[in-house]
Amino acid sequence: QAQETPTVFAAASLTNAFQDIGRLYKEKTGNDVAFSFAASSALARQLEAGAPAAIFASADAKWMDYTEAKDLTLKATRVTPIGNSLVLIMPADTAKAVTLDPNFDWLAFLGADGRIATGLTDSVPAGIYAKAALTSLGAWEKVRPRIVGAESARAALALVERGEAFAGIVYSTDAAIAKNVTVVATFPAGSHPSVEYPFEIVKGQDNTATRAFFNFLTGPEAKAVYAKYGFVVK
Amino acid sequence: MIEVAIRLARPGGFALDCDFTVPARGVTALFGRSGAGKTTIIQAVAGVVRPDAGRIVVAGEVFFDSARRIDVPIEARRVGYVFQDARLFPHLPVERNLRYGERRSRAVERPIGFEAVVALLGIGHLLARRPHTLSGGERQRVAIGRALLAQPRLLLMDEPLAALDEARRTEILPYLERLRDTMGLPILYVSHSLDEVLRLADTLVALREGRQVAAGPLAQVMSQPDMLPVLGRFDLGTLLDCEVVRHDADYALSTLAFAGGELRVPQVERAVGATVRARVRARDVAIALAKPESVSVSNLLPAMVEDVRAQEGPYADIALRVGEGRLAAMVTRESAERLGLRPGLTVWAMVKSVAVEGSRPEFRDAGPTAPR
Amino acid sequence: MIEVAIRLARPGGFALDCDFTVPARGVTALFGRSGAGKTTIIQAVAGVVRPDAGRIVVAGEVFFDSARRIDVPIEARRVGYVFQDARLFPHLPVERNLRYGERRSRAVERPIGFEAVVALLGIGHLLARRPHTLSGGERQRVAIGRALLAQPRLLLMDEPLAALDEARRTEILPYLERLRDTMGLPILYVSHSLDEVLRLADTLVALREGRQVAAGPLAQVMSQPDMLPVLGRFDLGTLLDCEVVRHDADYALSTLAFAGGELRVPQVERAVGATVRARVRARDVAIALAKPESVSVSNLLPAMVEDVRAQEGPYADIALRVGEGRLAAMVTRESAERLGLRPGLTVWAMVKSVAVEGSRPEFRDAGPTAPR
Amino acid sequence: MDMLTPEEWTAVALSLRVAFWATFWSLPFAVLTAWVLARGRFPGRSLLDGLVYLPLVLPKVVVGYLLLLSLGGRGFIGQYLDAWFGIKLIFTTAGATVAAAVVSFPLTVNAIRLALEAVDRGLETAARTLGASRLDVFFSVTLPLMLPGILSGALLAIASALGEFGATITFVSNVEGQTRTIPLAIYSATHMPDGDAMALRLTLVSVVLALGSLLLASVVDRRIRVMIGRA
Amino acid sequence: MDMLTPEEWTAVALSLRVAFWATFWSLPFAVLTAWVLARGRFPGRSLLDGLVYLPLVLPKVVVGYLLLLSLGGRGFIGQYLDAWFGIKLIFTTAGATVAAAVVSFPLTVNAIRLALEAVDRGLETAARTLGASRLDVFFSVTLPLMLPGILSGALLAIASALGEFGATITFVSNVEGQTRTIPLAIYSATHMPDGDAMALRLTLVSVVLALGSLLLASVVDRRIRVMIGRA
Ligand SMILES: Nc1ncnc2c1ncn2[C@@H]1O[C@H](COP(=O)(O)OP(=O)(O)OP(=O)(O)O)[C@@H](O)[C@H]1O
Ligand SMILES: Nc1ncnc2c1ncn2[C@@H]1O[C@H](COP(=O)(O)OP(=O)(O)OP(=O)(O)O)[C@@H](O)[C@H]1O
Ligand SMILES: [Mg+2]
Ligand SMILES: [Mg+2]
Repeated sequence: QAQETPTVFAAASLTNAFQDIGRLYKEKTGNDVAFSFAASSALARQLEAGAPAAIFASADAKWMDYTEAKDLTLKATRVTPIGNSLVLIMPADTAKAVTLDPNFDWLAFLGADGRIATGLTDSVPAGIYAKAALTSLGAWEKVRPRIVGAESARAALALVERGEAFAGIVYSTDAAIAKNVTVVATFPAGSHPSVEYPFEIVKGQDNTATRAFFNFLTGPEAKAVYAKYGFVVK
Repeated sequence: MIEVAIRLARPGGFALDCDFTVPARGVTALFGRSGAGKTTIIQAVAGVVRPDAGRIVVAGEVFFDSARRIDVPIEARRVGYVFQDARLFPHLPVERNLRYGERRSRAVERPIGFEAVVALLGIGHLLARRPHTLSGGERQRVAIGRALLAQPRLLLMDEPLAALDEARRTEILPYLERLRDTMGLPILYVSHSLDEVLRLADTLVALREGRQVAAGPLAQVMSQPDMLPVLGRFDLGTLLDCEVVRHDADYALSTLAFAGGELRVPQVERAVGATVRARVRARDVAIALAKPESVSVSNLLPAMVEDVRAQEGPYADIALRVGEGRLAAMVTRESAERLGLRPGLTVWAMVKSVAVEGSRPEFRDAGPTAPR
Repeated sequence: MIEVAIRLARPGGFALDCDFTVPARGVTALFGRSGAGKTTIIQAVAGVVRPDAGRIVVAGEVFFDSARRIDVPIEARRVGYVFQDARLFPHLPVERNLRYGERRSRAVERPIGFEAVVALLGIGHLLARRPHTLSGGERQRVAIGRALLAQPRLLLMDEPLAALDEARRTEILPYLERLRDTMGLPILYVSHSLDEVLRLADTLVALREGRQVAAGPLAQVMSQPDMLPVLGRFDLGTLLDCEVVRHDADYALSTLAFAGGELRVPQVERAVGATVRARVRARDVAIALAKPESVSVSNLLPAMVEDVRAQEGPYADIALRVGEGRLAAMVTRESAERLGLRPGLTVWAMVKSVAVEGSRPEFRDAGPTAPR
Repeated sequence: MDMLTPEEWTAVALSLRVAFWATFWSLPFAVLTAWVLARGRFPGRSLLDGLVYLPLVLPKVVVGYLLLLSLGGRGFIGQYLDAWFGIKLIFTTAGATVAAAVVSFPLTVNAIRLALEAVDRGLETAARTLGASRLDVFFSVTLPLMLPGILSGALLAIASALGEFGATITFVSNVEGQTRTIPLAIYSATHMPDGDAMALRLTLVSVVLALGSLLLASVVDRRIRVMIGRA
Repeated sequence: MDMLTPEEWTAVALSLRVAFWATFWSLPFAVLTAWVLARGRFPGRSLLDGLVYLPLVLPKVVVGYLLLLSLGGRGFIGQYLDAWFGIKLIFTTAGATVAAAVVSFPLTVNAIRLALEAVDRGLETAARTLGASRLDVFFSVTLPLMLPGILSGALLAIASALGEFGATITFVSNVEGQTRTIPLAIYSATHMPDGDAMALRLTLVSVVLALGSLLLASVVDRRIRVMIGRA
């Protein structure tokens, strides 16, 4: 069974979209796909340890570069069908519209002890992008003590939902599934490296079954699903 | 008074049902075979087990009363309990074991001194040791000391001396007697040694399969014929209440007067005029038809045969009247026939040895030896 | 033979140093005060503690030899050990406790039967019970049964009967005697009861503060004057090797002959001609200057005073020569003076009571070797 | 049956299987290790002691990573497991079981060890004088007397296996029906828009399972205590 | 001193502080809980028993989330903690300590309970006949005799606090110098493609800390055992 069914390694943030796509694929072709959703880093290391996955969908170009460099995934198959945008969110009841430019007074915005929740700024992709964006806006050093880094964008979202954090920096896809949260601004596209989700086929797994699903992932049905969950479809 | 009237059933069939009232002074011995319920009674008095129903009152204080729903907590009963197993605290050295109860007693009420107890029990050299390094007897001695130093109002002792050697036992017994006498500390005492019981006890409660067979003053219970199977025939004898008449320091002898005459006994540590109890075993009484001359036996008493009862085996029990008192004697059936013993015959009772309760001089000077 | 020559030092100052060889048949009693080292020796023989140096050999099998680095594991020694504390397995009912060792013995070598042991110890009604529901004496009886049923080659008993009542004790003792006699099961026996020791033991090892004071055949050790402080004066006496001369069924008496004459004693269950051991306590011997007529005392022996030794306290020890034999007597100093007892005087010894030990002719010849 | 979706039932069943087998397989080793640590006298005992506690001290993600490095398909042990015995751990329920077992091991060992140390050695000695070898003594006396501790250790193992997340997801990934236990399903649920309800449901299931095993354990415990006379 | 970067040293110091205080504060409660569970006879005991084990059974992330819900600044308890006592847990070291304490609590309670159950109740009875009240008996007899178990429980608490990640990051997140303990730092490192060296260094530090506390514990343990005569 494991041989027949390709296993797809996907970043946890792709959970919804890929499960929907897997269902569509099954309806269309009758074939199963298995998924494993975890942090891109964990998945990359599992590939390195010989995990027999067929496709790797990373939430982060760096980890795809890593597997490529280790000759684990096929560089030639790389596609980047979707991206994400970075947004500033606030609890719905305290939300106020802001304009993010280098003149924005973050400290006045945050008040005496307001905090910004995001992913871990050195390891969770959303956090890494948030740090880059704040740096390019010249606010990083000022804001840094106010940053709380969560274990995932979802956890950061929870802090904002609960009103524990004054604001949060997450993906627009995260914001879309949240309750009681308002997007108060979107970071300018130029303020951070573009958020990309590169997909590649794992070395030695380039068979017809894998190919079929890999192609389906970039097909029109899939793109409709990505759009539904708020991804930037390229 | 100490009133114990309790019922208690154990899973497995054992049921305790006893009801006795004994004086809250002196020593009350609980006597009975293994499994008779002695420990259970002691535990109920200490509050360690709760009877199904009944009443326990010690010196006017109600410890337990199922009808009135009274159950005084263990620690408020202030009973010193020497357990059948020593139960020393393994985490405390011997000295702190000894002091455990002492520290918890009221400072103004400490008639029992640490030094005295340590010296008595010969445990001075063990004070710094840990309980698990002690021998069986050493452990039991420390347990006795610990219970005494808690300055109890009532002492419960469950076979406290069984693990001790004769010499140590004979040192501790007089001390217990002194406690009993000078401090009026009542003692409930379990022992399998009839010697100990006869020596210490004022009152005897005999148990058999959870029921009390007899309860009352020692002498009275001892003379009940149905006690024979409980006590064993060889230890039968007569208890005599005597008065100290005079001391003879040269020979280390004392003279005691009882209803039937006088007895010369090893010196007793009592003032002239004091009352002591002497025990004469039936087998220590010989009978002569004429007054024997020049014999080493010092106590020759004119007597009259009251009753001769041949027993199975080689012996016959002879009941003698000596003055106003009585003495039991045991001789072989052959001797009884040879001498023609019959009721009404006038004879001489030769009393070879007399055990006097209260300190025995021959052990006094031995004193507690402090090894090393 | 059982050879025990070991040294062992304990933290806290105690040091054991003993060296004795006793026959690997019959009962060897270890006697000494609390803390003398009795349990330690038993433990060394069982393999529970390892001596610092020395040798332990039982019936030719080397259990321990520090020089040859031999240390046989406990379970291979096949000794039955009745511990001072019962040590029953709390997770097994009484019956499975009893069978624990039995199941581990070789089926072909089971001379000791389950039913017999259960009946003897009176524990039939306890078989289904859990150890923690047993009374102290019941526990000890089960422990004895468990050790016996392991079908040991050597039995180690550490105060096995201390927790038992007189009646139970008198039932178990003859059984132990039978084991000893019929199965040749050697027993190392610790007891504080001189009565028990005198009754059971063939050989006596006396200990004092870790050192052996004496070791050898019971009678020989008992007559050593330096044993007085170890054994206690009241129990001093004379052991007589006697031959059964005739039985008198009517009076349930037997007549024994010893070197000094004849003794009338309660009937002994031995054939005429058998050898038995009789013990006469010094305090059961009275002295008369002339032959007393018409007294109930059956045993009157012509004797000669050999020695008179006044002791502290009221008593004097009298050594008597009776025919070819000897008898010890104890009278008050006053009586000794009154009668004018002195060496050479011809007197009559009145022996009021004689204790006869079960006879063991088979051990007589195998005399234990004296130590060192 | 309608309370949970089929995927959720799969996760629950998987969790139970993993918890059961992890406990089942680790117990004997835990007993052995506890025994060696409590009774053994050999050089390196302290080191072993330390090693046993490592999975507790390290972040579970690190434990998972170390498992990956050693037992993964290319790991220095894993490759031989595969080549010689055909045992594949990565992606498999067996691997999830190993992760759970490793993480709960220190807890189990600790519980058993405490129980073992409370066993009266005098009883063991008594058993040996009755002819039982060391091994026999262990099985007939020591083991029964430490049963409450073993049970307590097993309960800890089951509980921690039910809650194990970090090492599992790092070592064997998050594959439905193979390695997606309840905690991993909860994790996945939090990444879905409608996941909160699912997360809550699964959390409640965890609680129910925990209370259930606890109840079972306390019934067993009472029996054991009655049996070994420590009721 | 050059082995670690200043931030790493900060993480190490913070971890030690959190582990120490989490253990320090939870021990008395753990002893009390263990005592109540082992000796108490009251309705609801089984429920309490179950509650104690919950943090073990639930994924640590869920535990952290529950802490957030209850003790966060807007949590149903947390808001009063703040309003009445000025205690803020979220995003603070105190919060990290609470998370560590909660997660290690079942382990500590279990160890102490096992030790408590091994205490001979006959000794407690003996103490009471000597005039000691229940409370006095507890402190003078029971507590000293269960010290090995308490120590063992403390060791487990320290170890699991050193390794705690999921509940901490979910409850108090990662605030530099406040809540960034070693596991959080390691977690971050493992998620960076070039973080292996750092992860390895910090893992080694964890191991050293664990072995250190173990060594300390075993020294203390030996003393305790000699003291209570169970050497
Ligand atoms: N583990 C130990 N550490 C230190 N001393 C010990 C240890 N075990 C026993 N002792 C000491 O060794 C001596 C002999 O002990 P042992 O148990 O052999 O005495 P015993 O003759 O059996 O006494 P008892 O009749 O009281 O049982 C005692 O003084 C005891 O205190
Ligand atoms: N917890 C219990 N459960 C069931 N039966 C018990 C329990 N405790 C004691 N018994 C039984 O109650 C009876 C009386 O026990 P107890 O300990 O009072 O006897 P004892 O007279 O002290 O005997 P010993 O002289 O042997 O110590 C015994 O038959 C014993 O088996
Ligand atoms: Mg008793
Ligand atoms: Mg001893």
